[in-house]
Amino acid sequence: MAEPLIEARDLRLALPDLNARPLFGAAPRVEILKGLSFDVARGRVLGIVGESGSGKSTLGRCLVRLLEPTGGTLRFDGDDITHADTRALKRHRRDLQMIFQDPMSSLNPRHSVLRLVEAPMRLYGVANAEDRAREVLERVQLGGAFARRYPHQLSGGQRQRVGIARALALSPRFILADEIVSGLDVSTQAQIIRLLERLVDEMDLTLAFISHDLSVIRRLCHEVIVLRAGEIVEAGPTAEVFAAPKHPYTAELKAAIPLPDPDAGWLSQP
Amino acid sequence: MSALLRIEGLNVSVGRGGPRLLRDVSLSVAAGETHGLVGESGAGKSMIGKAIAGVLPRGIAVRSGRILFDGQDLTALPRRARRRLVGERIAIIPQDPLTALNPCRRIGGQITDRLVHILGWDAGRARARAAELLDEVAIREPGRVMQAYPHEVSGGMRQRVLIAAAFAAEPALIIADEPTTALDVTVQRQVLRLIGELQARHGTALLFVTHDMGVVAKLCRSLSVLYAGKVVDQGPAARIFGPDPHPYARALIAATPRYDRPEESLMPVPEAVIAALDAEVAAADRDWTDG
Amino acid sequence: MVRLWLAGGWLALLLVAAVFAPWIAPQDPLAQDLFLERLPPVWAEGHEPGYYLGTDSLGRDVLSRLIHGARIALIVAILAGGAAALIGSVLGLLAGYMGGWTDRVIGRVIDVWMSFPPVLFAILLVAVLGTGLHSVIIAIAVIDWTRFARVIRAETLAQSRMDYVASAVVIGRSRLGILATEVVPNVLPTILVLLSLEMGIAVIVEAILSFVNLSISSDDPTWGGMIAEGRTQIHFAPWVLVAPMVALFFTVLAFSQFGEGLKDRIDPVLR
Amino acid sequence: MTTVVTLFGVALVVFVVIRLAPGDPIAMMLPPGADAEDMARLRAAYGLDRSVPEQFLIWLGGVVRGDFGTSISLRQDVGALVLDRLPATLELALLALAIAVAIGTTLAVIGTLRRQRPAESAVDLWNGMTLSIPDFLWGLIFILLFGVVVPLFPVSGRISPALDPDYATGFLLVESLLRLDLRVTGDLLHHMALPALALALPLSAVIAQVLKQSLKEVMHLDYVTLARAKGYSEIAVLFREALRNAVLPTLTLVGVQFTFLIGGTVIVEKLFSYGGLGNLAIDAVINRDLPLIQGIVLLFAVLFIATNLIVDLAYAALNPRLRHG
Repeated sequence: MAEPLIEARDLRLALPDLNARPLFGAAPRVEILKGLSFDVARGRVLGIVGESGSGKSTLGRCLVRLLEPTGGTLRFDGDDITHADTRALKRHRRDLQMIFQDPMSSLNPRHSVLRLVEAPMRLYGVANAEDRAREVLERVQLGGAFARRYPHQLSGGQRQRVGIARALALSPRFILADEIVSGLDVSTQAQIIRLLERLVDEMDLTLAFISHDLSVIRRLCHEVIVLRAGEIVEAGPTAEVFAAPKHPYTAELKAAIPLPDPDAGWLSQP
Repeated sequence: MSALLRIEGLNVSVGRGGPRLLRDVSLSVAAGETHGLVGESGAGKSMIGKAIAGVLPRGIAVRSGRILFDGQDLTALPRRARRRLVGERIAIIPQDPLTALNPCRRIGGQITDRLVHILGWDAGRARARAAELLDEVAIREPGRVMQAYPHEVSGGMRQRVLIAAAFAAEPALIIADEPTTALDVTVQRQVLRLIGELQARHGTALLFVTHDMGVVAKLCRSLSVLYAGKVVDQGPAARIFGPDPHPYARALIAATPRYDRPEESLMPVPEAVIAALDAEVAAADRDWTDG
Repeated sequence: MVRLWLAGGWLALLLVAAVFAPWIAPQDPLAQDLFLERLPPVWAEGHEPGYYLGTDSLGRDVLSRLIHGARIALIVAILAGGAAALIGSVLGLLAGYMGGWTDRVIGRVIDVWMSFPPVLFAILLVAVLGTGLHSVIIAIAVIDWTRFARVIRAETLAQSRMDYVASAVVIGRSRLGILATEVVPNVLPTILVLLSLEMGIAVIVEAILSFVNLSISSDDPTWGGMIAEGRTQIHFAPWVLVAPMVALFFTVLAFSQFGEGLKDRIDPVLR
Repeated sequence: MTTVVTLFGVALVVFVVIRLAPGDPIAMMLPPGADAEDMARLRAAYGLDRSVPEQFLIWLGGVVRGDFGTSISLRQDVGALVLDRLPATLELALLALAIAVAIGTTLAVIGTLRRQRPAESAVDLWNGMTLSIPDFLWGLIFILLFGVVVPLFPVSGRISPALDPDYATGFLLVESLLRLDLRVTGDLLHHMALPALALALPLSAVIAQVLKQSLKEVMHLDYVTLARAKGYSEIAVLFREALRNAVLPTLTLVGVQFTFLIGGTVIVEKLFSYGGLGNLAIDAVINRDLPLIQGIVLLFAVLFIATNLIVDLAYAALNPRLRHG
């Protein structure tokens, strides 16, 4: 099998503890990621699932190098980017894109939809940036008049589409999606997931998809890693993990999901 | 069996003649029963609970319809009498445990408030009752927790405190407004279980507001499905989740992700269904005049 | 909306008066005539034609001095306000965006600056620099930049934590590029609102300095100088005090209301 | 620690600024035609013949020992002069603060209880105006209205000369109250009313605006809704649940604004010929009285820093989150 696009080995991250601020000396550090090893294979979708405090968003920000890991190695396409500085990263930036959880905060309120999607292409001097941007917007079903609108004039689902279009603009080789449907209504969530699914198929994207919702992960992802308190408790092909969870925590997570079938006994199950 | 709560033709709007947030809502909840209110954001599901408790935001008011609680029409009661009745017999479990406790007051006082100030209990008896309740929601050191400020306890603990406070005065009806939306699934399950147990033990009726079809399915015998402030489907869960739902209810269920049948879940709501609902709402608005 | 137009209208009027002062003013603002001292305004008994708002104790025309005073007021407002805005915003942006020791140094300087009573500091600076319009402008800029720096620093800090800054990092924009495209456009409205407020403050500070006789030579028509003069004549010729006070009142009100109106105008884009 | 650094910075800046002054204070002190020898002698007496860093260190050394030097124009000990005037200014500033808090809180509570009604618009309009007009202009307006048009209040001085009591401290208002010397108290308040109100109005608007805004935000929070559902009336909800939380963000701002108010006493005292620090300060600047200027500015800085310290302590006392550790 070909070399994976992203290779994480014993990845660690410790941040200064903001709650404990001693009078003298450096603040003690808390380990948020405790030695994670996994791969993201080319053309595959990796699900990263966990509850709050599991470190899943922090891990995401390390993968696109918004944060610098404090230990282990992170390889992208064979290159060690664990501690790469801004200059060294520059080469890879256009290949490592991200879709944010909260589009209201991740879309600059003063820029139009077109400008938001165009900006990355202009930065890299892509020819016909405007036409290309309109094309990408078309792909996320925001054609025509949407280009001229501003984020506050859009619905939550539409904003998230803009976020997706912006991430697609540079035709990156890797996209990180961080809880991108958690703030949306179920009907909108269904549309966004369907859209993402189609894009993955059509454009052969490599994706890491962070979510707290096992059901969504099950639908979208080929492989999954289950995170708890900064450690991987289980990893493997999604179908297998769901069919027969090896770790009790995975089983507990799965059992806690209320499926939309009436079942009075569910509450009293252990 | 007569209903504990019966809402008849409730209309709520922003200002006089402004847009309607609830459109002719009718429903009834029997004593000890659990009724679910589901819908997407903007469907007006929280508004119903706020209208019952009389805590609608400024500028939003009941325009017509009746809210019969134990035979009395709440909308017709004088303000003071209504506040007293609601204070004694109806309680709310709010959504966000972070903002639902006053950060400047100790937890104990926030549980006993209602007992001391509305029911006129003496402080000692109220504190004993609060300790008892905290024990019921599986908080191990009630004395210590009552002395603590909200920021000193965990999020899950805060939600338990809020549940204890809701049951403190043995209300006949509890309105739970998305009480588990901010929680992780494992914690959600514990909290739902806790609410269910307390409700059964105290014989309280529960109006459970949520956007999650899964939670309703597990918790409620009957439910109302809302769209744009209008009840589009109402009845036993067995029917709505079973053979004969309204097309919109069916669509919401189909849109809900499920790990056991991934291919059949996450179905977008058909545009035809939405169009039909919008036409219905528009037609209803044409006929409606501000009473 | 109404207040934006009202305030803007008054400021426009002031601007016209300032630019065309020599042509509009009915009299020479400096001409003294002891036979015409303390003439009442035109609606009162005993007035002289051509002296619409009366004269002061040296027989100088109040209206003409008021119109020429608008010049000095606006020059100070624009230059001092602009300079304070420039210094304060740049330092605030630097502190908020760079963080680290830059932030600590600038923050400490702001702390020190804020520990001076501003009016006393201004009087002190002008006393040191020597009276004159330029010292007034320098003094105001040197003192009031902190008003900008404090607010802009906080705002920049808040902006830097937004996800759209992270998203600009992800597409590979440089730090300077992010400052220019993501941060500054979102901070600019605040700067404009503060600038409008600051211009009102500058007008007042100039008046205060003239009042304690430190601005420019006491012959020159300044509103503060007129107020100082009027304060001594308050029982004999109250109009000498009232006219510049009213002008000052409306100008300060107009600047602040213009700022507030501007904020409302710009705000909806954000929400 | 940071306090000391800030104070040191203030002292340094004042020192440098003053030493840049072109005017020669010694020349101003002597009659015209004094010879060079006299000037040199005087200069040496005030230590002005040494280098600027040396002068700074000497002055700093004095300050640490509590010696602020001798005023050049008044030929008195700076420390004594300043302490003599401080009570008048403190009483004025604190009276203004009390007025501002009273007006501001009342307006905020009215604006919140009657929100989205005409009363709220009226409160907003009044705030907008009082906020933008500074103390200097308010002072002038009051002098004109209540000193000349309807002469209800005296417009200069701190107390009627006939009543000037021979008290042990300079805190005349406080001491007259303690001695139950109510005629003196009344006369003092009569004199202080206009300057205090001029200082208070802008601050009252800040308090009203910020407190109203944070009350409005708090009144939307779940715990307030919960309190309403418990059966409390709107007023009870506001005072029991909302006010204390809304006061916290207001408090920090009031601290900063109170330092502006203290700064404002400089010009307002001048305007009302009120015998406090501010009046002394302006005279000192005009007379180039270097030691006196330094002393006064340093005292103002201490007042500012003390204000911030008190606000921090009050904040911690009111906010349970900061109470432990």
